[in-house]
Amino acid sequence: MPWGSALILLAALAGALLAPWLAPYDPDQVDVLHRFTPPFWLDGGSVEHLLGSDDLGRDLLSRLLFGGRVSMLVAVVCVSSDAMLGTLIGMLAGYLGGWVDAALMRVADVMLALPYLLIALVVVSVLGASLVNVVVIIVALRWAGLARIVRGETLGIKQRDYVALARVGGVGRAGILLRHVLPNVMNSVIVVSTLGVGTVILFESALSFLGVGVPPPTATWGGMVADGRGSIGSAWWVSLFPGLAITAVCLACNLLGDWLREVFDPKSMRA
Amino acid sequence: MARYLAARILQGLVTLLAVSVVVFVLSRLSGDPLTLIMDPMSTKADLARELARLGLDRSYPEQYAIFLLNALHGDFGQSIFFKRGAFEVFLEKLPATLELGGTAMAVSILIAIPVGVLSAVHQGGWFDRIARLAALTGQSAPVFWIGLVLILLFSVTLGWLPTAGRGSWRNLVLPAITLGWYGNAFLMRITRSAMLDVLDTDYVKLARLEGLAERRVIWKHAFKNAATSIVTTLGLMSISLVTGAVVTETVFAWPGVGRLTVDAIFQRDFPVVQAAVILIAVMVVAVNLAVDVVYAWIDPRVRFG
Amino acid sequence: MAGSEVTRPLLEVENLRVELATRSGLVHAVDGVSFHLEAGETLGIVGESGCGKTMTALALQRMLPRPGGRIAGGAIRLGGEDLLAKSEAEMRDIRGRDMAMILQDPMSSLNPVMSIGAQVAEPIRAHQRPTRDGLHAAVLRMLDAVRIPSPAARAGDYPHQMSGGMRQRVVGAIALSCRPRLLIADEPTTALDVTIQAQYLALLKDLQRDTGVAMILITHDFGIVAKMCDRVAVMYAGRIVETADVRTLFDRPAHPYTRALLEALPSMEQRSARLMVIDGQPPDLRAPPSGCRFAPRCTLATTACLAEYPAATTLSPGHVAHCIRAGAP
Amino acid sequence: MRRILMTGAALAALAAPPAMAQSLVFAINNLGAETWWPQDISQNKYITSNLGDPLIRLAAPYSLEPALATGWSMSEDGLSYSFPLRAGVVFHDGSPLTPDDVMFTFAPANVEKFVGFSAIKGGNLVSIEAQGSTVVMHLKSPVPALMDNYISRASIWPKAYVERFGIEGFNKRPVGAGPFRFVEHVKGQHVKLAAWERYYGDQPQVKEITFRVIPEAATRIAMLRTGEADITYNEIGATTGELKKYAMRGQPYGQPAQAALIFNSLLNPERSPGRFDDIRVRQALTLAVDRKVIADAVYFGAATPAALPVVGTRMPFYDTKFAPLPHDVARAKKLLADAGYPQGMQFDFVAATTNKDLAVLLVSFWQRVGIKANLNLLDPVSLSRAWWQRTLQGDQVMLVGGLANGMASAVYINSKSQVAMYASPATDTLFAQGMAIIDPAKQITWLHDTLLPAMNDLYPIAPVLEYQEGVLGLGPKVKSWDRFDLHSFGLQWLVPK
Amino acid sequence: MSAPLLEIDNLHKHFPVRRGLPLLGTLQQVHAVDGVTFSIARGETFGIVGESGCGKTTLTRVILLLEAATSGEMRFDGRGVNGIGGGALRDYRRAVQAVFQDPNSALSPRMRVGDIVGEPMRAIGTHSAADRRIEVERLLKTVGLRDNAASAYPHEFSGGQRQRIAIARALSTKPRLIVLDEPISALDISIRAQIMNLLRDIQDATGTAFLLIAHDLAVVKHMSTHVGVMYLGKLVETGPADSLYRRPLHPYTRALLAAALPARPDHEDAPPPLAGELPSPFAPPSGCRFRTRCPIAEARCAAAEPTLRPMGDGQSVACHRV
Repeated sequence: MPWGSALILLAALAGALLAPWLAPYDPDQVDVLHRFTPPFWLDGGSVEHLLGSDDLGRDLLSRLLFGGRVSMLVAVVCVSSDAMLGTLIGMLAGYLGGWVDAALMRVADVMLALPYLLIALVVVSVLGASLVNVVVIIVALRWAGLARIVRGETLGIKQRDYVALARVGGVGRAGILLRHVLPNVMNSVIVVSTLGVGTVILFESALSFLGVGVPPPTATWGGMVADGRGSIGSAWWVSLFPGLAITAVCLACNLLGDWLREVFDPKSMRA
Repeated sequence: MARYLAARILQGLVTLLAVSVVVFVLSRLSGDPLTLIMDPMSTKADLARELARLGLDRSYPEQYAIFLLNALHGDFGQSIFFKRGAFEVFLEKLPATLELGGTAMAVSILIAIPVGVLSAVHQGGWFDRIARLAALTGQSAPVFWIGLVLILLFSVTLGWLPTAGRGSWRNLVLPAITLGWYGNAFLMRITRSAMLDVLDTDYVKLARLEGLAERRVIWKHAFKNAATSIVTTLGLMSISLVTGAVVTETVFAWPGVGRLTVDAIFQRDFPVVQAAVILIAVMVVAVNLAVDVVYAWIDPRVRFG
Repeated sequence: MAGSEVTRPLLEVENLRVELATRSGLVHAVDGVSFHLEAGETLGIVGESGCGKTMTALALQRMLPRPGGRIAGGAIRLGGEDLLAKSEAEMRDIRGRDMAMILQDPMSSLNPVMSIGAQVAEPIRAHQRPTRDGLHAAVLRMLDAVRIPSPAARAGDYPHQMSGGMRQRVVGAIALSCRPRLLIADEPTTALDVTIQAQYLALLKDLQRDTGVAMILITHDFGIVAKMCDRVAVMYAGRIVETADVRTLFDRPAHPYTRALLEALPSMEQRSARLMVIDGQPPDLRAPPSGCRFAPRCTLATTACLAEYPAATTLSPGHVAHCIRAGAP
Repeated sequence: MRRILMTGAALAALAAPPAMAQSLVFAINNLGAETWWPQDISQNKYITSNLGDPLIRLAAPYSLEPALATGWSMSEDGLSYSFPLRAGVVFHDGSPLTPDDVMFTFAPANVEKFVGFSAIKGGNLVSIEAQGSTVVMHLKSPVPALMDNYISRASIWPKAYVERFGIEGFNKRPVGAGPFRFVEHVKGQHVKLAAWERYYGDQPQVKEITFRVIPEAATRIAMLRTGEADITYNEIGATTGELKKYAMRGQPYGQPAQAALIFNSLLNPERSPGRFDDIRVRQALTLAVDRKVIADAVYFGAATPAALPVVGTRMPFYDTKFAPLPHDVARAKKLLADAGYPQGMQFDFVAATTNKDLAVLLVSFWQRVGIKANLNLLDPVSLSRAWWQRTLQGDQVMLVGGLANGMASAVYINSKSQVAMYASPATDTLFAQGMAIIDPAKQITWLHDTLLPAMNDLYPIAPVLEYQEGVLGLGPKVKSWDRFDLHSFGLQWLVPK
Repeated sequence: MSAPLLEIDNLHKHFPVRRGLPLLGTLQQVHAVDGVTFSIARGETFGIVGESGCGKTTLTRVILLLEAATSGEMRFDGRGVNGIGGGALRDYRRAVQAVFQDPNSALSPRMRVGDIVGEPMRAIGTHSAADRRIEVERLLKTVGLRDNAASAYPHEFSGGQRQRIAIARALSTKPRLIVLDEPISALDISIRAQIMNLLRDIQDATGTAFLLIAHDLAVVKHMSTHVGVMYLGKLVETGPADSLYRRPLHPYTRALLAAALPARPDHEDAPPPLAGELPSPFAPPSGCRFRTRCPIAEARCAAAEPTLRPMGDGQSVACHRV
């Protein structure tokens, strides 16, 4: 299971990193005379556009490679920022307890009660759609879930003897959080984050669908699926290939996350 | 129990208050809607007059205080676009969303929970493998894409079901599947892992050692314990259902609050945006409260704790 | 028919072998264990963690952990019937009705979301098809039998509302509710406090006297063995190294492992400067040594001990030890 | 061009061919505010314009034709207009059209409540009175293009009905004198209209029209394929390919409009000269783009390259000497170099999300002449806000859909208006001069001789395309749509198969 | 006898618990430790026995300054300990270490053994990094672990070995008192003896005092010089181990000893020495807390609370009937 997933992710990552060298065309270069070229194996297709072209005649393969770059960059940046923010807040709330905990968790409650797609729309309409804004919004709306999980784990870890013993050994708060709590919540953080990669890519595609995703001409997989939906009946390849890319990467991340969950599960660690 | 519920209600109210501040601030930041309403040939004086009429010339704290006081009476102001009460506008669209969301949720519950349970019971078997893969795939494709593919397949190609709109149960099938898709996958996975945890406990082992029928062990002993996490998940699902509904309602032209709110956002109709987001938050908080109640009902440790 | 039942023990276990498939390899958790148990008798199985005593108990019920656990060989006969030949449905009938089990931790043995009355009722409902009133009466009778004060009032209580001692009594009530012939108690008092443990052991004894149930008591504590058992089997690394009646075992332990264990116990009588210790660790059951499994830690071991597993030496009727030096002075 | 007008009764007897049985479904993107009250800006014109008729309607771009009035006349000073009402017009509730209804619709107090209509608001419409079957309107100061901008936009509504049922009652069951009558409205889902049997004009050829709200374009196309819809709204961009593939047609409709580039740095009258002041730069931006190809790609062939800012090529005062600039990369590069940008240039490019495809294509063409435009998409409201309220800083270039409609084009140089695009003392003078001309014929001359030559200076913008407001997708059941109205939706000219 | 190392004087630890509605409910106090007085001499082992819920773990947490005492005095080496900070706290941390019951929970699973053992030295700053490594090696050797143990993770070791790691860590600051909270009860029999021997060897070699908490009477007897018996937050009897075991005075001590399992088979069915269970700590009985289960309780036991009285042989007992 993990090898297949790792292979998919590696391929996607390699495609993203090497896009400038692999892509046959500039991904943003339009060629209005060759719109909706089918993939090469279909009638009317040609090897010039291996996967065909989209509604503005842009090469789909090139866009797929470059789009993966942005999609995965967005996903990785969002997920790692969420991981940092959520972990920090969760650990502080769980370890410090008291009013700090109450305050942080109420804030988390608010984030969790907000219909996040709608809030993202409102925010984008205020700040304008841009790559940075989309990332900021996703991060701002997503940290709370992880913070709750980390807080719960921190509460458990706080009860462990090694934390008491660290205090007996003279270790300060920061030391305990950094060296005892953090390494032990990392499992959940990694697992949740792996699963988050797919969620972020899908969320970005929903924003694109509503017209406020990462703005064009920058290609993202989600944006490509959203743009291609208008011709889904006649030029299915325009939305199918980025859709498959999303599905493959999400699936790989989910499988990997599941696998990590099992590997990190204390029960299986014992065996 | 009373203490537990009182604490939850209190937390919920604090949450809602904070939501109202967030929404208010965001809606004011998004700018006034007058540019849409005003005639291109109107003058700056027209604009000022219109601002005053809508109460948008007051200070923000003042506007918020008025807004909050009115909201407590169920008055979210006049929709700038619809020229009617924003609350009324929201309520009109609510039944459609509840119908769709409720169906999607019910479908999820009816499919995901049994599949999750069976998957856990047959951990590692072929059923488990297929179910997990299906669930993972369901969580890996954009909702709108699934919706459009379903339309192409079942409406355009096969002609079995209508494409869009609300009407008979046949109209409900595709949107409910589309909306339920993600939650279904999520719920199935949670059910499976919760069941796996419970199946591993001493009391389930003991129940089997008592010679109970397997079905009774699974549903009476194991499932009821796993139900606590499943119910919590249902609470979490309610908010992602709103998000899914925004997209699904758009694809299937389902006249619900999701689409209403999206339109209102783009029209800067912030009385409606405020009403919608706050009322959605109210529903989410209420669902979570209901989850807490069900939780207490299932788990005596909470009930008597 | 009647004649054969007199001579036949209640439970016969012959050369039982249990294998566990784990991530890190196949564990030979139980590797050729044989013992028997008469009706009404109490057999103690003593050993340290990982010696296979719990796996033996689960194998008797054919309830090895899944996936991975399986009975690799041997025979188990309860009242003369071969349990390994039974179908799963037949086994289900036997479990709870003919034999029952008490697990170590009273805190996790009870279903947190069912009232204790309902849990006591479960095996009765499963095996006896009682009427509603009959079931209720039976539940109260069982709760009363395990000395739960005012059972009618407490039957509706949930496990978390009870102390550990009370919960373990409820577990006992569940186990005995269908009047089984065999009760397997796996470390039933480890989680209990000293005074509560004393209460619980006394209760078990009373119940055994009242019902005549035979008992397998799995424990690591020689104190419990001394208090409760008629006969003892000492297990080490998946095998029984010594079997004897309880007085013989304490007075004349024949296997060096048994002896070492008894001497490693601190005593309340005198404060000795040092305790006898057994150096080293038990062997890895993924690849158990071919000879005596205790030999690597045994102070008396010779090269002969490493060659092959020692055969049973019968020292006196019912006293058997697997040591080449057993019986030697 | 003018039709021979017959009385409603006579027409009703003549019409009603077998095709009357036809009923069509029209999938539109939204129903607006779901209100049919004419004073609301958010009323849905597809529906309201078919329910009610104005006194005078815009028949084709820049040409008027009588509707509920048989014509109009204006006083010398341009302060009084009289409209003789058509006889025998019947509202959908059976009541006849009377001057009272017109006076009610245009009562000064009522006009104040119209959104927009600024030129006849604020006391400028002094009074309206009946003289027999003729209605006379008195203004304080003249309003050029009164017919185009105001009269043709206001349907006449039955006074008695409105007074009896109120606005709410009216919204539940709107009544007018238009070609279609209201049948039913299911909120958020559909509105059904039926041909009005006693319509005074040509009897509609479609018996029943259902408007269904389908926000998603891909879904609308799917419905066109399944036959659940016969006409779909605004299928431009990617979905045009879909229409072609399934042998369905596109039909342009709506008002003429222009996609134009607006230079933010030029909007402020107190600006210091910037690079876009140079007409060579603006022309280079136009020359670099192959607008014919774009028109085909994005607008289904229903657009043409624009020649002049604001003024469309079909306007009556248009002068053919202003031909659209061709696609000429070499010249574009040369102009840029001449203007001092031999290495090309870079700017921020702001466009509405609705113009996404067009903007992307422009960016791509510019790239080939060394212009790097950083595209920033805003939702339409944000963009118009940014434009109207001058919230953008620096020298961004905006892509907006500019309106070009006769006299109205002069409004864009009025420094007092909200949307003043470009104003200076010189333009203020010109604006005052133009507004003083009331006679339509003199207006045309003035526009042609005075305004047109100054266009590129008055409007320092770069026009891109001329197009109709949108393109409709037509399914197999639709034969043709022989003409469109500008402010109304002209369903009565829809011809089913 | 020299001055005591640790003196505990009338120590109380109460936990507030809110019952009823949030913000409105009543605040109740759980008296987990309720007036405990004893002292530990240098180099000796003071054992505390008691059943779960008697407050012995809370007591250790207060002594380890993991919880603040509600009232009462603690003196270490003659100096007050309550509310200290800064250098004094660091000194106390260095002087007082602990070993807990569960070696799985006591060792951070994501740290290497060397880091675990060296952590107190690093935190208190007694050694340089290089010295620390050498010292860690020495400590691991002292507790009998293999040479390369420092670079391994805790899960690579058996329960007994993990407890050795925990002991090595506790020794790293050269403490003068080690709090041992059930140090062997999670271990197998054969390992228990190893650890008990190790602890006694350490005490012989370093003169470190132990505060030993255990429920196993034989273990306490084996390890301790002095013993205290706790019941529901109070010490009911203290004294030298030998005399206390030989001549238990408090009825609870007697019951505990009677409840202990026999070392040899005896099949006399003596009734269990104590009936009933521990009363709720929210509402402890008036007067003597043991009276509800006491076989010899009488009226005055409910009225007045007995205090610890010296009874000769160094034994003290809190009982009206002795």
